[in-house]
Amino acid sequence: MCYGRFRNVATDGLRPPAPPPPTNHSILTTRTHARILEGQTVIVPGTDLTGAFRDQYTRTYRHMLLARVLEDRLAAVYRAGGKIVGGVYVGRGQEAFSAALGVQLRKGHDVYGPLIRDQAGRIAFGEPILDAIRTYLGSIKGPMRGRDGNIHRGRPREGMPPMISHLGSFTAVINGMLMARRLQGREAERAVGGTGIGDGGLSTGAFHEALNQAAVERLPLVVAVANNQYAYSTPTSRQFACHDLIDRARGYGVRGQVVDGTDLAACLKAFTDAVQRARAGEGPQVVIGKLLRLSGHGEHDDASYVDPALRKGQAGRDCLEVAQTFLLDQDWATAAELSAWQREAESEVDAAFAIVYREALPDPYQESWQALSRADLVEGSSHAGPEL
Amino acid sequence: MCYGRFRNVATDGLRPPAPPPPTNHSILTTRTHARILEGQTVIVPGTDLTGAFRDQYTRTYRHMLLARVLEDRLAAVYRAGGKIVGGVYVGRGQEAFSAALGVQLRKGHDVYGPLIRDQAGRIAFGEPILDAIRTYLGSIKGPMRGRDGNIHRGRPREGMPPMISHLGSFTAVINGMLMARRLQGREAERAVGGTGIGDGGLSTGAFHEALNQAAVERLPLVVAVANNQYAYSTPTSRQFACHDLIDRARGYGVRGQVVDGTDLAACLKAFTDAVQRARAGEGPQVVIGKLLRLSGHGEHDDASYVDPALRKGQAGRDCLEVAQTFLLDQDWATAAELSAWQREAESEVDAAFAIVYREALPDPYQESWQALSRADLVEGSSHAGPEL
Amino acid sequence: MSITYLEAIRLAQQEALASDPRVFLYGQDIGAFGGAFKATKGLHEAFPGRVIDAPISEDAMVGMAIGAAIEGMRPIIEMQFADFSSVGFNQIVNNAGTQFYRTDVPCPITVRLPSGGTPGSGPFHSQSLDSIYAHYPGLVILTPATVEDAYTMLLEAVQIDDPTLFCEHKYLYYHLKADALPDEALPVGRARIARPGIHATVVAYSAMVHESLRAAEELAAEGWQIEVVDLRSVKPMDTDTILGSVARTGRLLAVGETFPWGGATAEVISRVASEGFHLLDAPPQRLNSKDTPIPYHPNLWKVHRPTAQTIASSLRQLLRY
Amino acid sequence: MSITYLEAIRLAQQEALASDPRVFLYGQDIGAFGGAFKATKGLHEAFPGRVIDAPISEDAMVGMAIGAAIEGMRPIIEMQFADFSSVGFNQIVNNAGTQFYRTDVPCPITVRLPSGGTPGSGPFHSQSLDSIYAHYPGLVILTPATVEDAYTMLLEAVQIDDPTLFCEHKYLYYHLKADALPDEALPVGRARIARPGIHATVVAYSAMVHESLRAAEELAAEGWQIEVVDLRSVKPMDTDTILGSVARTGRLLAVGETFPWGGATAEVISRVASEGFHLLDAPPQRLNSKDTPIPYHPNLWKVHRPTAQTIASSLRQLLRY
Ligand SMILES: Cc1ncc(C[n+]2csc(CCOP(=O)(O)OP(=O)(O)O)c2C)c(N)n1
Ligand SMILES: Cc1ncc(C[n+]2csc(CCOP(=O)(O)OP(=O)(O)O)c2C)c(N)n1
Ligand SMILES: [Mg+2]
Ligand SMILES: [Mg+2]
Repeated sequence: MCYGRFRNVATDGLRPPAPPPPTNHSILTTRTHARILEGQTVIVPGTDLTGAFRDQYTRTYRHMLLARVLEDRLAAVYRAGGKIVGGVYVGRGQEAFSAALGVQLRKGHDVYGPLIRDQAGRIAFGEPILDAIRTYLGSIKGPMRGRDGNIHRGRPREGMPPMISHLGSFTAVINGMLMARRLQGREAERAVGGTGIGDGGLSTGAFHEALNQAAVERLPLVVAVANNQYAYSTPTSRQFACHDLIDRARGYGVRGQVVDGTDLAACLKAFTDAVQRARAGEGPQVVIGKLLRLSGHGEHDDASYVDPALRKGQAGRDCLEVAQTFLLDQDWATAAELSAWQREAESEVDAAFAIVYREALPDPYQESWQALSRADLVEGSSHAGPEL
Repeated sequence: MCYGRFRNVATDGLRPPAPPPPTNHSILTTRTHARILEGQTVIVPGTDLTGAFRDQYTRTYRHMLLARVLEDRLAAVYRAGGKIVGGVYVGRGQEAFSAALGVQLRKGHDVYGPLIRDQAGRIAFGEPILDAIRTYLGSIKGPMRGRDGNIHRGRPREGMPPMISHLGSFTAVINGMLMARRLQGREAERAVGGTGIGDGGLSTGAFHEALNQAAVERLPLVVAVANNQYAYSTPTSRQFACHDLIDRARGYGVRGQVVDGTDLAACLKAFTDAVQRARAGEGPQVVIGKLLRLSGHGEHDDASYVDPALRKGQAGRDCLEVAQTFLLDQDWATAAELSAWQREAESEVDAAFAIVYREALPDPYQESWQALSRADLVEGSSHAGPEL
Repeated sequence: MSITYLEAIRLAQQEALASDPRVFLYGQDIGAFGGAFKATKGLHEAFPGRVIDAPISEDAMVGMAIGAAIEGMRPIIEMQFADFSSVGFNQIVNNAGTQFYRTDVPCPITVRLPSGGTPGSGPFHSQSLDSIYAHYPGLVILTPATVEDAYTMLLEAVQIDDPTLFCEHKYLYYHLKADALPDEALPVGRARIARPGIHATVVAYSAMVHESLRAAEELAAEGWQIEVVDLRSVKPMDTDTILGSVARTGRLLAVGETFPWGGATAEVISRVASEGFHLLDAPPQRLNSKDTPIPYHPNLWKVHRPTAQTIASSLRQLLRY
Repeated sequence: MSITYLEAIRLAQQEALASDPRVFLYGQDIGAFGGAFKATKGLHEAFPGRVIDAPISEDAMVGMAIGAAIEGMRPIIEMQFADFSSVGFNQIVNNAGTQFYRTDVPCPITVRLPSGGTPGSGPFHSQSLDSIYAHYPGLVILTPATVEDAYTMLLEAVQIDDPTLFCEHKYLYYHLKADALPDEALPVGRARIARPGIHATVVAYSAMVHESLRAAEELAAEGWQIEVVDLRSVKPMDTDTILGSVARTGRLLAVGETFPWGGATAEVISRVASEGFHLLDAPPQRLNSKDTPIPYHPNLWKVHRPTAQTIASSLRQLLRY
């Protein structure tokens, strides 16, 4: 999203942002284990810990894991230089919150509008990781064909349009997709639209207008507000002044929940409820996740401005580690299984990169250079900039 | 504000919008009296009914009265045709709510950003009625010199900048004026900024950004939200979905109050409190007035879409009549005094019109046609449109 | 029967709603009220649920249209005044305008912009934004000057798969009348010779076509035959027709109601200077509104924009060369 | 000592803050963080309370600046990218731009717009909005092409009593260096002959000046002496210097990085065609970016905008005429 010079990662004793993972490590190192024991998953009362929930939890965990492995790799490729220009923006620390929404939505039926840090949600919704890698690397086989990059990708026809950079302006687009279904008389299908916004994006007029619009139209919109404590370098104290973001939802007449965004169980519960209510016709739902961006704003940013106390607190927990402990504690997975899943994710990412590395990059001489679908309305080449 | 063809006022049995007042009538006709008796002023507990309050109430009433007389005249001139083009936008029914804020602010010290229906607030703040008449008629002696019209007027150097039409975009300007004083080290002066917004304007992204900005900066801003039930023809049900607008304020971390906007005593109390708190450094304050626009959107509009039930309810009371009853009931004024004040207001308006009618209208050959203050940066005339 | 420009717009929307289930209307006060100008009068009742009142949220209005278009709808957005589209500007140029290029999925939205000056409307209810939007890739900008074009081009706008800005001129709403609506029309992208001539070409669009025609009339009395080209759409701009006309007359005046820096008239002059230089017998000239906000008072307003009188005097100078 | 274009911008802001108590800075992440590009690095500490982090609210950022300017301050607003000013567009063109004309009270705000393309930045972090803002009355549009101009023009911007858009080019941030900062400069509104020549004139601004200079260099090897005019500000535009140059060379190519329809190059061509027609020995030509969103991948990006290579080939065609 943001342009910046490449910088070395600060190694200042705090956890450095997104270090490239050693290729063959076990995910449960001693240090990791210690951290997990410090911060336990709070099991939300009433959570069904059997059957369907176990299945959903485990599936979602694996989406999170794949997102983490993929983004670590993208960051490493970015740092190595040459292949990825522009920037890499990861969702480290936000995978549970992101995937917990994505996994509730059915591709081909629901609508999903992922934002900057929603790699995990995208995977959970069903975006192939090839789309991500192709877009970052600019492959002409990717959905954006080198025309747009990194997180600015999507497939509108498959219910997942691409965001534009201007924060807040995406939400109304999701509203429109839901409105279309209503106008087409398809409300009985009970499709839902999920999307995200950050603590910073909340300040945009565009988001205000869109959430209000959804409330007035009582659209089945679910908004995941990822309060990761910072908008780039700006702390929430410079972004809003309300006591609790839940009050924002109330101001629109919209139902809100607050969850610990580092706890997958809590996130799944909240989004299951929100999506169910939206499907049932109860109108827009807001879920606010308390968490911390465990990376720089982009990989060019060392995030040295982040308050160390936040890193050490509940919001600073790594949701992936929290989920691992939970899986082990519940006996839903053994350490060996976790390692196997990790290796599977790595192989999947390896394989996808191997494919994309062989693909062609865009060729300006093959490019249509047409911004309109109606070719007969495109201005003659003499008015359309330099010829090749 | 809005362009429209001249239309005859519907005489459909409902109160027609803003009928031109008979010149020599007594304000307390039998019919008027009857209405007043139906809806009593609710005296807010703790209201000081003596001395200063009586004085303030009476003064504010006279501002309201002058605004009503002035706007009725402007509407009549508009209907007669020829002198006023474009439109006339009145604050009929909103005078108490508007003036109650304006009267709290000290010209030359505080900042005031009046909106469409704030003629009464303008008078209360100290804008001479000549400014209004000159702007409507386009006199070159007016503050806008024919360059802008009707309610788009102000004197930025005197703490009262003019709004632009784009709703919501004015609030941040008031923030900036307050911010300037802070940066100039003048916070000890405890100047306050008052401004307004309608139930429709609340939907704009611009207003959201600005109120949030004021909250983050803890600026001494007082926002009068005139919920007059309609934005042009659009009822509030198509504008927002929250249970109570007070929730909006909370969503910004801003203190809010709701008042009966037809009751001058309640309005004065609310704004006295809000302005005091803002002066004391408690940050932005929102006061929501429940009332009804007792006119068309502009004088071209017969407002036939207004729900008759609203006209008959509490919000449909005429704040001027309510105040008259209150003055009589409290023995703060006699019927004869009320009539005398009315005549004074009429004379004042007569006299002002007489002055303005003799003033020159803008002459395109005298006009500077320069949009920049730095004359040396103005483009040569050959690039600046048709020569005269 | 006599149909105004405004009524043609209303009828086109009625026709679009009646013939295409994908069409819906969204805008402030366009429902039961029928719109600030009554361009949607009666449509709310005739097409239940498809003519929808919007909150005062231009950004979200356009955003909603984009989403609906992606899902196969054909939204028509009414801005209450073109001037207020400045608040939906980002969605129009950055979201709608880039959609097809980025995703290969078209974005068929129509945004109606009640445009242009009328006496007493002032700086914020008078603007023409055609040239602002035409600057951006991915948008089609229609600027109808006649009742017939208002009707057929709005119908065509709805059928165009790309985001289309329909710049309808408020001054023409009531001033322009036609006896009947046409069955056929020039396609979008083709200019029209509004009046043939041999001594000079005036290229204009929207309300300025009529000022130019009046100027041509005035000059006819002086023996000059002025050709008036009505662009119909400023993007795409029909360079061939412009060049064809200049080939006949050798003289060019471009007239527009937008502000003078850049914009449609600069685009016309540049194309002719670059591609038809040898056709020109005199320096090409242009006439726009003045480089100030649009003034409120009619005394000022009527000299702020080009008029038949200033067009005629520019033409006299051009012919003297 | 070697000073980059970016450092010049930082130093100008430091100088403005130090010398004028009315100056303050407002923008996203510009405080302790020093800005997305580090253009305000260290200023938050050096000038406590005067370098203020804004929420992600471009509309309110500009609105706030207008109010502060009315009260006698000299705000500098940093947009994180020029592209995001589209969300503050209404405040810039309709509120700041009309303030003086409507009220006679000037509105001295400076809005810094990190502009222009860089590889990999894509459609929403690469735009140049100079031509959009120049279209509106009441605004001054600066487009510095050199380290020296970046410094002196930003200082001058703060002193100008009118709303000034400072279009700084991101590609030049690190690519351009100077040995020292100047003590004097041409006034705003005056163009500069960046390279003298006799065979053709290239009029350019911002990053395109450097592409043009490289093209001129290339053609020098072929025996052509190309004059390069650096506009420095696109509004006001220094028509006299342009005409003077065309009078010497008889040939004109206008080069800009904005989209092709309308904009600065059309304005240049139109002025010369209207006022300097007889000076031209060949049809004036222009070169802009292509009429699509700005593509992300460097392979596409580098042919989307004009480059030394395409400028040189346009010049060869122009000289062949
Ligand atoms: C309207 C707008 N202004 C500025 C930016 C530049 N920008 C990109 S991301 C970002 C911070 C976003 O913070 P937040 O919404 O909290 O999301 P996070 O990065 O924390 O996930 C900013 C300022 C933008 N994208 N859009
Ligand atoms: C951004 C914007 N969109 C549209 C308009 C046109 N408009 C002028 S007044 C109005 C209704 C305002 O309603 P409200 O805010 O409730 O104020 P009221 O007229 O009721 O006092 C509208 C839609 C505008 N001025 N600004
Ligand atoms: Mg954040
Ligand atoms: Mg209202």
